Amino acid sequence: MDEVLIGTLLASTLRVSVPLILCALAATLSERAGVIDLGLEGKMLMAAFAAGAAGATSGSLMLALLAALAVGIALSMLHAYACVSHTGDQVVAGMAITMTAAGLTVVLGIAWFKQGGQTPPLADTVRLAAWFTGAGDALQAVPLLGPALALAFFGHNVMVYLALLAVPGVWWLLYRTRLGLRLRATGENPAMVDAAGLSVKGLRYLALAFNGTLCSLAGAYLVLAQNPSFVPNMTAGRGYMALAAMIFGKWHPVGALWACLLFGFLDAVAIRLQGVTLPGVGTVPVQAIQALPYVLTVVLLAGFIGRARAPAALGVPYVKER
Amino acid sequence: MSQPIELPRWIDIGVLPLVNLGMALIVAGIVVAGIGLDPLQVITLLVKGAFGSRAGIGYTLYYATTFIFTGLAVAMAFHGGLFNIGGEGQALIGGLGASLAALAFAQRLPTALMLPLMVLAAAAFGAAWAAVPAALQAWRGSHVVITTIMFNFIASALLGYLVVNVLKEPGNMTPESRSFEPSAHMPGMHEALGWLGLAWPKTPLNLSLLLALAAAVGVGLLLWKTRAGYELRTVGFSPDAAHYAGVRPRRQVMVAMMLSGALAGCVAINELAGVQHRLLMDFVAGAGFTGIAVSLIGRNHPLGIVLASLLFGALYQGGAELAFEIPGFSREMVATLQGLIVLFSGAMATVAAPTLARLYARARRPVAPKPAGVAHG
Amino acid sequence: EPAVIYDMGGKFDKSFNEAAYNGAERWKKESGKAYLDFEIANEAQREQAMRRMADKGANPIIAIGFSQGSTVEKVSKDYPKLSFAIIDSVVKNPNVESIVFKEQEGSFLVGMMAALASKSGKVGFVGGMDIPLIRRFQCGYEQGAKFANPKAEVTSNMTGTTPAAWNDPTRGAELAKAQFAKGVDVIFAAAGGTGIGVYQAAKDGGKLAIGVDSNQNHLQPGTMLTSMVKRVDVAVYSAAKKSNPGVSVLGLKEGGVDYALDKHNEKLVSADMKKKVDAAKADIIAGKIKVADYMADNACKY
Amino acid sequence: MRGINKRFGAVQANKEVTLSVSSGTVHGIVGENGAGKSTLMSILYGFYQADSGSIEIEGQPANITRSKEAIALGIGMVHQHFMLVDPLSALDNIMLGAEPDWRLQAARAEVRAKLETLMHDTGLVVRLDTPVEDLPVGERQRLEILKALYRGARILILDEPTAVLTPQETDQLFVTLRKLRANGTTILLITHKLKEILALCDKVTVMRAGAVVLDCPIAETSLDKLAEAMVGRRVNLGRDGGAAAKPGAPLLEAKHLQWHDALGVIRLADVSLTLRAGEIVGIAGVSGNGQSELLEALSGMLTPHGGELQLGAGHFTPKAWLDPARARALGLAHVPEDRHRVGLVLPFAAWESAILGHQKLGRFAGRFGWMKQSAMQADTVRMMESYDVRPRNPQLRSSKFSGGNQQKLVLAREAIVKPKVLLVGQPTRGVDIGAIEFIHGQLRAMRDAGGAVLVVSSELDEILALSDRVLVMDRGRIAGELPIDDCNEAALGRLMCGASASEQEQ
Ligand SMILES: Nc1ncnc2c1ncn2[C@@H]1O[C@H](COP(=O)(O)OP(=O)(O)OP(=O)(O)O)[C@@H](O)[C@H]1O
Ligand SMILES: Nc1ncnc2c1ncn2[C@@H]1O[C@H](COP(=O)(O)OP(=O)(O)OP(=O)(O)O)[C@@H](O)[C@H]1O
Ligand SMILES: [Mg+2]
Ligand SMILES: [Mg+2]
Repeated sequence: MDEVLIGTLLASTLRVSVPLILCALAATLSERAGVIDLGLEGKMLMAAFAAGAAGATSGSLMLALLAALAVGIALSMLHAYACVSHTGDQVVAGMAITMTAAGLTVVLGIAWFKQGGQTPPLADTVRLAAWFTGAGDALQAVPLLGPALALAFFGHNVMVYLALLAVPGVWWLLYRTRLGLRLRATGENPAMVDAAGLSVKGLRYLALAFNGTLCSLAGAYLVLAQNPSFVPNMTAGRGYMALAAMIFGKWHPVGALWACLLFGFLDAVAIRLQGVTLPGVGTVPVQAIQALPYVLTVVLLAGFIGRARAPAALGVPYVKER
Repeated sequence: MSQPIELPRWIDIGVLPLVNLGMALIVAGIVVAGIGLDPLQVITLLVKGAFGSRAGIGYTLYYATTFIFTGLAVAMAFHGGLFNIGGEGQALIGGLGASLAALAFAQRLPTALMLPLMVLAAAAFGAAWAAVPAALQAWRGSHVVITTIMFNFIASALLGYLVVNVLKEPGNMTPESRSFEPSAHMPGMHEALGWLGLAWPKTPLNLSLLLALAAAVGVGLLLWKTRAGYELRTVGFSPDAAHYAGVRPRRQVMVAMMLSGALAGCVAINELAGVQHRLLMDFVAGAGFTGIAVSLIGRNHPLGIVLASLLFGALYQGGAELAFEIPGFSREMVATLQGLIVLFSGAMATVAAPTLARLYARARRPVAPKPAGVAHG
Repeated sequence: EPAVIYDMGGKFDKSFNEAAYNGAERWKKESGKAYLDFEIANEAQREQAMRRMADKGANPIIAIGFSQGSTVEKVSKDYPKLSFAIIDSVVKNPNVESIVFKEQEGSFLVGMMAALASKSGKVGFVGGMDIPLIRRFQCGYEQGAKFANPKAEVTSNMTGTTPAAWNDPTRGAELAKAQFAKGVDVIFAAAGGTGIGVYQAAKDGGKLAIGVDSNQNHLQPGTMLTSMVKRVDVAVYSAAKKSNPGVSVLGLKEGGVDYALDKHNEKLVSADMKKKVDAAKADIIAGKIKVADYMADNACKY
Repeated sequence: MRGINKRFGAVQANKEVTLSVSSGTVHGIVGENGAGKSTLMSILYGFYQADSGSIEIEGQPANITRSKEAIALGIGMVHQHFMLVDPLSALDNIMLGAEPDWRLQAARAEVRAKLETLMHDTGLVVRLDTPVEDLPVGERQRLEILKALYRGARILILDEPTAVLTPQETDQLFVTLRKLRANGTTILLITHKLKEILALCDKVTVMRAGAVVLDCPIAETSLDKLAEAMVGRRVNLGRDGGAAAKPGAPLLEAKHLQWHDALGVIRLADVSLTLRAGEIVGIAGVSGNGQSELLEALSGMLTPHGGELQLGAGHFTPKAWLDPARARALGLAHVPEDRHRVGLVLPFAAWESAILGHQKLGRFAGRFGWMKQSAMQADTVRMMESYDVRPRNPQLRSSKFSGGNQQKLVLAREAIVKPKVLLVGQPTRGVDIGAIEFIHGQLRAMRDAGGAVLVVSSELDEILALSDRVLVMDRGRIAGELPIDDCNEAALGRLMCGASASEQEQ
């Protein structure tokens, strides 16, 4: 019984963490290149809507994914156009994207599907299927840890594994490739990157393109895997939580992963503790658990639990001539 | 190329914002047309809904009241060189303060004492909620943009907990506090005008509007007529010059953010004391974010903010009216427009500047065929 | 013309509000007249929306959901000439018709069906917002399950404590998955839009789910055991047709609640099951079975 | 480089500059701050674009629009402000933008091998795996040179490489540079230290206000000649022969001030000085030798790491240092060097800038924190009248005044309170000749009224014209003190350029 509990809790943690992980990685990439991203929430929401709308109308998983990607990347390019090309305020641009997305998805949803902003439920063919169920069943038979491990790690959909793979992927990109070196340098000292004969603009655009891709995947996951359809404002603050996780992970993909898993775990626990009376504790205030990620991030930012160092040029538009 | 473009002042503060607003409206119009509605009809109905009747005006002004508070809050912090995204949370906690005051004292105190007490409580709670990110920025260097966002979520969780577990009436299933006693009700405008013998339809518009206008005047006076405001603006424009002038930047960060939080907290007076008469969980409903747009359009000036609030109030009221009138039109259209305005007036505010500069230069050239036409274009 | 004000979740929640919507649409079709409607997007809008309807001269004004209770109470006083109706809450003003349901009775029946269909003897309940109304569903469901199978184990979860709990399919799915992992194989979701996630999880996991309020059997044919229908549609329809102030309580007897049987679930409901449930239904109507009402004494005593 | 012009907004940074450098030589470029040296070199390196003019490299016309193209032409530049990414390792910094392989590990191995030989050949030793933020300045400097050489630079631009180096490090650098020259590398060296030019260069170009004023082989020049060319036109502003100073009681005494910046570079090594009533003390020195920091420390804008200060009745140690508000209360006024960033708030109306620092004065304070704006504006008008600030409009934005008028406004503001001690940084930088005369007259009047005036200026003429006593600063120390009667440009120049003083010290 206990291993089942642990197994489902871990499984739930993973499932809940996936959009956080993808978005936190997206934020890591853009912020490492010096662009603050408060638009995660909006990009994810628009991508989710695109996936839901395309999936519902076309009945094709491929088209749903492509639509999400196109929309997410387009928003990131808008972000880049405003902040990189026109040195607009990055924070304001991100806010604008998020605000617009919150409204536009509902407006379009109502206009197209006439269901109060929801998209119709997606057919099973459009949804992401579970993977490794066979391996999971086999593992169930193993005594002791078998059932817990099987429940925790097998039978998820492809996006869960993709998100977990994306972490080493982004790490590898940032720390093992030439492009990564250049991106990191852009976030720290764009003048140097410029002096080294590289294009700061180009690198920031590229970082935002990656960023849009990952946000799109997160949005697509919400619709194609976690829920059966798009629901207005279904991101429900996950973009901000991912940003918090990225800061909590100190702008490092692996750190961000752990932070996302921690936040996901808290969420999974909060879901299960709703209204539950624990012996000795009484009813657990679920709100306290929900607020914990944000409190932790503030505490970290205040330098009380180790110092997080933001990229030096974060949020500063690069202009050569003063 | 990336050199700052010098535009005449009247273009810079008059024409450019209008051009930006126009671009946002055009994009919104395209969206409206895209969902199969007639933008012209929408605009007409919107204006009619917002200003076409006294009731409509009442609603418009009621919405505007809230936006004046949040817009002023954003502007106040901005003049101190800070970007306060935490208006939402500060307003929520301000609501908590006002409600606690009302629930605790309204039975005993008369309106004349109760309302000032609620204003004080709302402002104090809002200020306190802003003080934490402010102190963290001033002494620990944690960026106020990020911490205020976090504090929005924390505020909403805190309020959720308190309303559900502490403030909710036992019999009530809705997460809301019990109703305030009448002494904690801000008189409605129809009542107030009724005392003066004027007839006015019953709308949510209440005397908080006067408080908001007073706050706008107060902010203007504070910023431009008092020493405190002078020091605050000095820090906002140039921390180095402020240091030179013997102003302590940390103190100013606290002052700017706490005043900002206090203003945001006053949203509760309009919404709770004025209309709902009880504490709800979601009474701010995004007004804190709207404040950013209001402040951007209003160029961070109280007068501009009042005008921009009127604009947004009209959009909200007109939008709500449209949602009644036209099937398929939802209030989210207004939210969309709001986002577009922040995009065009905030993040891309200078995109149009080079074009304007070119047009202006062409218009000024004596040989230009029709100079006046271009200048006004 | 009548006006309908939906609660959070919106008229297309496939559940509670949608039932109201269907009732209104039926009225529209039969009477050939139009009606006004509005969907609440946040708490602060309720009063404005209702006053706006009243100012437009809508009559009657039908408010869907208990959360509108205090608003109806306030606004109906200001418009004594108009009539109001409120679903799921009691407002004692002379111009208000209050319609409440005996959800426990319908829940009892689907509880029985759950226990009868369950292979593991473990059945689950996912509630929306943790309020006495939903506890009433839960209590009736439990009692019914134990009635059909005294050894049945009932696992219950609530989604949250705020109105957001009505529209959080993600959480619904997570709760369902957690219950499935514990061996539960039938789940009754009384959680508005959150239920969509529960039904999807049941479908994905090859388990059974029970819908609520509307007949939701068509949502996931093959894994929807049944739905506890609450005839909000009928209530709205008759309120729109003619308002009769006072309190009406609709139970099994009045046809206000029931379980749903249609082409989507006929394969899942065996003849034996149907026989037992129908017998219990008759007994409840006859008063032979007393179904506990949580809201009577804020406790589940049966 | 021919006929190079470059303008930044209102500033003409380069005016018709023509420069020719023969290959395999070390070519020195000297000039005051803001003379346009860095801009010129950045144009050569493709970091900035010239507004007009042309460039030829090894006889071929070169159209350099980006740093990438300059690098391809074999040009390398070590910027005045290091262009390094602090958290990255030295190795990563070197190869950034010139990675031989897209896989970082492979690239690192390859670059490391090349660098080992390069380091061996040039003597530029750097710990390759240490993050730059942990490297001392000298090592960062070597890293910058190594970076340029690694990219195959045949023309190496060094912008003030020695500004941050210790004498030993400088010597070491020069050994390296000579070695590089011997290997055929062409070196362009910008420096403020004339002695270095004489020691190392084959040819020298002197720039002033964006233009070339002298261009000659090193053999044909001398320290004195260079100093004169660099200091520039001789303004006809002699001393007002008359009244000699009658120094009175000490009003400000600073002892052993020490301060180092975030990089650990010592900016104030050990400075002691005394200001007496009724005297003007001039601080001469090539800029960047601690004058700015000295002014900031004395005015309370910066807290030194060591030393003490007696200002009127107040005694201060680093633990409880003077702050700007307290300084004003004690009768100290300060005209900051940077009027745009510190002395004024550019978006403010003139009258708002004209009360900066005085906002708390009793006569401006109304009740409840109200400002008496009419009093403020009246004061501003008075300042504008007595200092002839034009246009005489207190409502005009501060940014709309020309530099000279801005400076007069700042000076008027600081003088109007009749301070006991006045600290002035670069009183006439960018100010026209009439205004200079006027400002000098005001400073003298203040001395004659019994005030103590400290003037920091990079204009030797100004120092000579104003001061009763001259202190010369060099590398964070007072390199020497001369009474005005013993002063001449040559003597000061030698002290300034670290000639005698540093020789004596070592
Ligand atoms: N990026 C820029 N934007 C605007 N103005 C600039 C910029 N860079 C330099 N300037 C201005 O151009 C002029 C020349 O500056 P430059 O840096 O070339 O001088 P310099 O001779 O190198 O001085 P220093 O000895 O202080 O290094 C100065 O007035 C400076 O303020
Ligand atoms: N941006 C501006 N807008 C309007 N008037 C200006 C502006 N800049 C300068 N002026 C006015 O133009 C005149 C000349 O300005 P300019 O800056 O060329 O003077 P300057 O004496 O050369 O100053 P500096 O010594 O600082 O270069 C001044 O009277 C000033 O008031
Ligand atoms: Mg000039
Ligand atoms: Mg330079």
